[in-house]
Amino acid sequence: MTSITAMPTPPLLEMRGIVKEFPGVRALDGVDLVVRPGEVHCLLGQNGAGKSTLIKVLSGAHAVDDGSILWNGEPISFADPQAALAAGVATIYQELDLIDGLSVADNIFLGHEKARGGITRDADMNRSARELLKTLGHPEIRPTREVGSLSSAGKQIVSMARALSRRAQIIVMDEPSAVLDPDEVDGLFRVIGDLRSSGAAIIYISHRLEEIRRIGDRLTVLKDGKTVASDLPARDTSTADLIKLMTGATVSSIFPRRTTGLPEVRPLLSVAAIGRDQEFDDVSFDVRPGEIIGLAGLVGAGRSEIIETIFGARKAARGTVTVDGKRLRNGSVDSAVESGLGLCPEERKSQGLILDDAVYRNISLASLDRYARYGISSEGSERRAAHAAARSVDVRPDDPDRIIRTLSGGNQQKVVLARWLLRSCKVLLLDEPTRGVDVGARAEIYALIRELADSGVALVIVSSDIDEVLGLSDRVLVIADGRVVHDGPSDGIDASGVLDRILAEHDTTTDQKGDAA
Amino acid sequence: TNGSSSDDGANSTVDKSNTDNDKSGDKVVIGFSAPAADHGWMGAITKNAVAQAKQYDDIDLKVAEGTNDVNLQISQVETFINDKVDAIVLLPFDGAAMTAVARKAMDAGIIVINVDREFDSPFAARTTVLGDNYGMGVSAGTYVCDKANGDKNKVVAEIAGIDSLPLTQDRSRGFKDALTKCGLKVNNRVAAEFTVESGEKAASNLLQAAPKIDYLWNHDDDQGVGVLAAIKNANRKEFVMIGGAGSANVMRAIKADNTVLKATVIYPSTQAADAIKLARLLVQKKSMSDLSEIEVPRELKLSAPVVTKDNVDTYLKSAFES
Amino acid sequence: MSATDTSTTLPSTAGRGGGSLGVARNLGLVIALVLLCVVGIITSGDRFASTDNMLTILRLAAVIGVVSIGMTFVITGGGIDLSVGAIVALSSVWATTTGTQSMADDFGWIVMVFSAVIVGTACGVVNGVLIAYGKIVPFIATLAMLASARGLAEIIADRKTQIITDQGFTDFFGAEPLGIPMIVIIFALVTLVGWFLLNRTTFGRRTFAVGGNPEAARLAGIKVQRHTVYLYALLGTTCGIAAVMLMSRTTTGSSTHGLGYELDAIAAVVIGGTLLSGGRGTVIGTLFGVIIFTTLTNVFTLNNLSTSAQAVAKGVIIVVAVLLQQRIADRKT
Amino acid sequence: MSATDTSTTLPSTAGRGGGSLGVARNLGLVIALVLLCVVGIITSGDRFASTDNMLTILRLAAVIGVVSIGMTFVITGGGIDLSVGAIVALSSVWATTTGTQSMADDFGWIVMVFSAVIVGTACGVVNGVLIAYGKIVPFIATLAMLASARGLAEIIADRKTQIITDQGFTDFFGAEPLGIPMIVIIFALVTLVGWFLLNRTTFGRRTFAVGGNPEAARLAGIKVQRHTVYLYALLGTTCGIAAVMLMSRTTTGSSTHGLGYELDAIAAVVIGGTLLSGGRGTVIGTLFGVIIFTTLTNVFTLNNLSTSAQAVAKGVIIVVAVLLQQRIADRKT
Ligand SMILES: Nc1ncnc2c1ncn2[C@@H]1O[C@H](COP(=O)(O)OP(=O)(O)OP(=O)(O)O)[C@@H](O)[C@H]1O
Ligand SMILES: Nc1ncnc2c1ncn2[C@@H]1O[C@H](COP(=O)(O)OP(=O)(O)OP(=O)(O)O)[C@@H](O)[C@H]1O
Ligand SMILES: [Mg+2]
Ligand SMILES: [Mg+2]
Repeated sequence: MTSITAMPTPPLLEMRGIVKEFPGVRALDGVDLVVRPGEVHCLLGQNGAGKSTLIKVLSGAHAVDDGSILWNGEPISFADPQAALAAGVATIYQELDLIDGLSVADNIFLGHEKARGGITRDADMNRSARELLKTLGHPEIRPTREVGSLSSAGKQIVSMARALSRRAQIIVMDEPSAVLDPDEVDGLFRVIGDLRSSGAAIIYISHRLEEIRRIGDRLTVLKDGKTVASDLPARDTSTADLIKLMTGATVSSIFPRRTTGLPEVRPLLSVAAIGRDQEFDDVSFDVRPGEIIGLAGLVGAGRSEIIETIFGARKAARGTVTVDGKRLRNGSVDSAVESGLGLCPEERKSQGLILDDAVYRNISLASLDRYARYGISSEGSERRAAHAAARSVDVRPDDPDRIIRTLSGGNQQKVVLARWLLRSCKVLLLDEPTRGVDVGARAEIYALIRELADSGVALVIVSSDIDEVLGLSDRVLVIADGRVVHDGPSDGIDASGVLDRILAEHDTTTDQKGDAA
Repeated sequence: TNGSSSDDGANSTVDKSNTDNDKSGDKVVIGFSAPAADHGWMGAITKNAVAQAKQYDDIDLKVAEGTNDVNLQISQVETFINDKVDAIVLLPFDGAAMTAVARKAMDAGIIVINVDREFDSPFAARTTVLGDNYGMGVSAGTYVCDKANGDKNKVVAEIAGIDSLPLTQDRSRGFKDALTKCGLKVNNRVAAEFTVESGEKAASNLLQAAPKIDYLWNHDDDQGVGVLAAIKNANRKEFVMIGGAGSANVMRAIKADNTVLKATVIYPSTQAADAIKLARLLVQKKSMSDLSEIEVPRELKLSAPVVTKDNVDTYLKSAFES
Repeated sequence: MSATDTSTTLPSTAGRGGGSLGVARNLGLVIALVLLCVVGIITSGDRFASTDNMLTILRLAAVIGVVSIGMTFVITGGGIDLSVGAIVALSSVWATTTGTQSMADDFGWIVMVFSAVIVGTACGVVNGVLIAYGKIVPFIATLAMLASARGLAEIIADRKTQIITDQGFTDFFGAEPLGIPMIVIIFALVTLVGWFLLNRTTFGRRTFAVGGNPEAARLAGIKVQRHTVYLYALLGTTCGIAAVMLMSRTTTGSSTHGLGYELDAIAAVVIGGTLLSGGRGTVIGTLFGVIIFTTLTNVFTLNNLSTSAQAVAKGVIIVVAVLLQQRIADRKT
Repeated sequence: MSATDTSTTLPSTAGRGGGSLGVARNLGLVIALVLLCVVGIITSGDRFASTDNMLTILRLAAVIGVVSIGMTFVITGGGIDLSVGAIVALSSVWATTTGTQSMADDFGWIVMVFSAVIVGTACGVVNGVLIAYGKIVPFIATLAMLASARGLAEIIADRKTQIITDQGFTDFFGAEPLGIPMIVIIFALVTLVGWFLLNRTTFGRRTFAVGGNPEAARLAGIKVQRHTVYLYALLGTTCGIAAVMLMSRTTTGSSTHGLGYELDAIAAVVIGGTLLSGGRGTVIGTLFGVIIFTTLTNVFTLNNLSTSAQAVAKGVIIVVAVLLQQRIADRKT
């Protein structure tokens, strides 16, 4: 594609000096953003830099405190989401804001239902929804299915279909790839390409720099609520420069390697032939102290179910889980926690956090007894310890009393991690631990995971980022359709090897089962 | 059971006696508390009491919010004690539950007049004015017995008021006892809640439960409006209905004689008004002029006469509008 | 406690239980109703199974039924309304004052119907505005309305039962076209319209959205506050209609009408399968809920059960029915 | 409707209004109470501002107050309980049957106290088990308990008011050490213990967690179901205590005790600032809520207002108070 920046296309959107304050924080402090038609404009910045806030201002979700927005050269104000949608701004929010109780099609057309005289035309909507989903490469998602029963990836696809259905001039995507696997990211990029050629502009937010290289035209970097660089070419700016711009420091060596050999001791965690009907079956593995096991696989393969079952959050239909020689009570989270297990769940908002409570109280949630005597809690020491744990994962802003809901997505993820650090458990299960976490913080989390392992913690990691799984773990299990299709040391296989094995499994099962939706 | 209603009874708001008892005397502060005025009879009780007080320029009546919460009613009496009123006229939601606080008031030198629902200690009230709930049931039952005229196969139905109240139990007991005397029994019984709507609902179901009825006693004329509506809806005419309490509506219906409603048993709604009058006399240390006894009596039990087409005119003028 | 709702097994039925006819959920209700009828027939035989008795049950269900349909919308939309009984009372009183009745003499009884419905709707709008724009939690706002509306009704009626003299009114609503009582017909119509509105219109779709995730609904461009007002206004309207039905049934307007409707209506809605936390609602379920409760009382009365025993039995039956229903729903998924 | 709660401006006060003494929120309540007192003094002067009257208000507040403290826990934990009034009735009846009273003659009146508290707690446990393990929504489970418990109370008491004959019992609870009525002292103790439990213990922390996000609490190793049972049991216990207080105040046990407590208690808790959806609760706020409602009634009574006018005024005052409170809280943040 030829360089668009060469030609002076008049900007479609100009945001100038945008200021947005929340009680106690100035989330945006004079941000500028210029977007031209037909470009993919990437927005970069650390967790809490203000990216989501900026696009919420653009989409009318937040009222702006200061600054101006020009739309096709005309000043405009997006007073509420409806105004923005009407003008032609469609948004895929970072937090999947779908209505669980409604069907896929209803969610896609929410707010602009196909209707005559207020009476919905469900058949029309289902048909259009099916087409949109097909465009996105997901014909298997039935438009009548209830959204609440979809995996997070499925929900992300629905969100995208919803944005497409608006036929907008600007489509804002706030970390759309966070929950997608490589296949689906390819599909997404194909759609973005189509949109760009049809003249629409995309604002794309992601913490994965390699994606930005593949798809972006230009980029703007935010730091602490200010624009620190704009109009940079997405393909040619070096990674080091970008990280420097975002963090103000240089970050290197993404995956810290094992420094010491694994001790030859008996396994800390033994999973023996566990299974659950219609989810997964016959999963067995051992984890020794200091070892990191990675579960690789496509979204929906059942990896979350496996580690939730190990943790006791789901009741196993078959098989046993043993920690330190002691068999865990089936389906009992508290006995798992008691025995030294910890889980960072996949959906931090619904499964991990008490959104309206303070940071430190969320962190100490699993260790309440430790900071209490005879059931009477010692607020001071608890808060101090939790604060220290928050610092060790660098939760920003550094305020233990902050309400979780007001933290940026990546920082919320760190709070869940801090919870289990504080509890200092023997076995840690991590489901998508770096989802939505920025490069800098991700390196810190990787280092932290390594440190934990080196200190003798046994870890199980699930991630849709295959490189991450391979880079971090000592041994990798590839899961497809609820079965272990490969089990071996991580340096014996690469990303394409993993995909090959999954595809091989897929081919055999689809032949047997037919439609595997 | 008829005819004992004295001049200080049902008609007292209308007639004024001509003794010097009604002459203005020392200022009398009276506290008044009654259950929530959630149905016509109870509304009339308060209204009559207030009207009675207005007739005397020496009465200062303090009316507390009607309530069905004994705890709140106790605190109302406590407030009256704090205010050092001269007398308290108390229609308790539950007589037994208000006994302790009434005694407290008596101990504080306040004259307490107990209305309608009796305390369980004689020391808790100077005088008690009672309607006769058991007698009401007896009157209704006796009327049915008279009409049945010895036929023991008659079907009798009963629509009671709020079933958890002791007064409802008393009425039902009286009704049953009177029926037993002439060999009848209550074949079907439902309970309503003293409201038009609950009467309609209870009656609708009852009429289904009993395909043929000869006599139907309904405890309360308020809910009776609903009961009549249900009877009309169900197109039932084969029985005689007897009302209770004696509202003006019902008496007019009895007079018109074009419905199944042929009689009602009066439960005077002037009890509290009488109690106000007595309280004033007691505070001003006067006696009841119509009696030869010098002191105001300890207890006054008002009778529960049956009103039919024949005597309705006598009672209509003192009946309450519901 | 919602603790147990967010367990890992998710219901497989779609949010709009009515739309997909939520077989699994309603099956439990159907079974409960059938069991109840079997008990009725065994204990009371023909007295229970007669057409007359069926019509009696429907007539009794009609008034609270109409309110419950309205309540289904408010609860599905994430709200609650404790003031329905008081609104019914106020509407009935307003529509039967001598003033209104004399206007009705001049312009026809439709005046009474209109005033009841308008008063009901107005109360609903007040509720809605307090909740949506005043940001008062629904529980408190409607509790305040409960107190005020009933107090106002008492003041207007002066605690007297107001009798309807207009023959046309009683004739019209007392009629039984094709043997079906008018108020049962009205109930059926309201149910139908309610079902259609919830499941086949954008209004219904938005109600689910507002109740399921108000913030997401707002981001999708739905005017959440305005919609909230509509929902309470709609419930107010059904309260007005219920008042008219009650007026026709009792030929009176009274400040004691509608006592205790709030809990009855909410219970019927929730037993029917609508989520108290919003986002999931079914008109058909509510219909079943209302009929089950009414049939229960009917069977009790036919069996001459004492009120206390009725209360105990009712509590136990509710628990057993809900547990049963859950078992069936679980097995189906 | 929760629509309006999740707007973009978030409250800055921490979850536990009580712990951090949530100044902003309670300030509104303090102002409301002060205004009420000013009205009381202007309209009734010394009659309002006397020690006797203050004690009358506290005595009246005590019984519903103890129930409200218990309710604060259940609501903070994400539940609701409609059966409190019925449990109070059942406990009072159970503790005053001739059987219990004759045992009390032999072993001392403490037997009556124990039976009331045990019956209350048992009812709470039943509620909790139905909700946590039976997975019945709290509204329906406790509605069933409401019907059953009151029905059972009526059957046991045979609809008679049971009079307490034990002089020791009435003497003990009727005492006024240092001029303060015993039931006011009990209320104060329950409030203190409640505050401590909610804000200074792991039990309280778990309550917030369970109410705030039960799934997250479960995955953090908290036994959510068991905790839920504890919460309802705790509320049952406070109902038992309230029953004892009511028994001492009325010297009776009766199936009509505690009528309407459910709405009164919930209203006090919510006005106090506890979130009906759980996760946020304040014992101090509840204390204010109870006192405000009681003072309101007291001022009304002193001013001789008609019941209907009172009801209207009460509704309006609730709305104004809540709006005021929000304004103040908004300004503070
Ligand atoms: N509703 C709110 N109330 C208070 N503060 C908020 C609110 N929303 C965001 N913030 C604050 O504004 C800042 C910017 O947050 P924002 O969500 O825009 O970050 P982000 O760049 O999207 O980060 P991430 O990459 O983690 O998603 C953060 O400090 C955050 O804590
Ligand atoms: N609560 C649920 N109810 C019904 N089906 C579900 C539920 N959660 C997930 N599923 C389905 O189960 C399958 C596994 O989903 P899930 O996303 O948990 O898998 P995963 O391998 O953990 O993927 P991820 O990469 O997202 O972690 C998917 O087909 C999904 O649609
Ligand atoms: Mg963000
Ligand atoms: Mg997963």
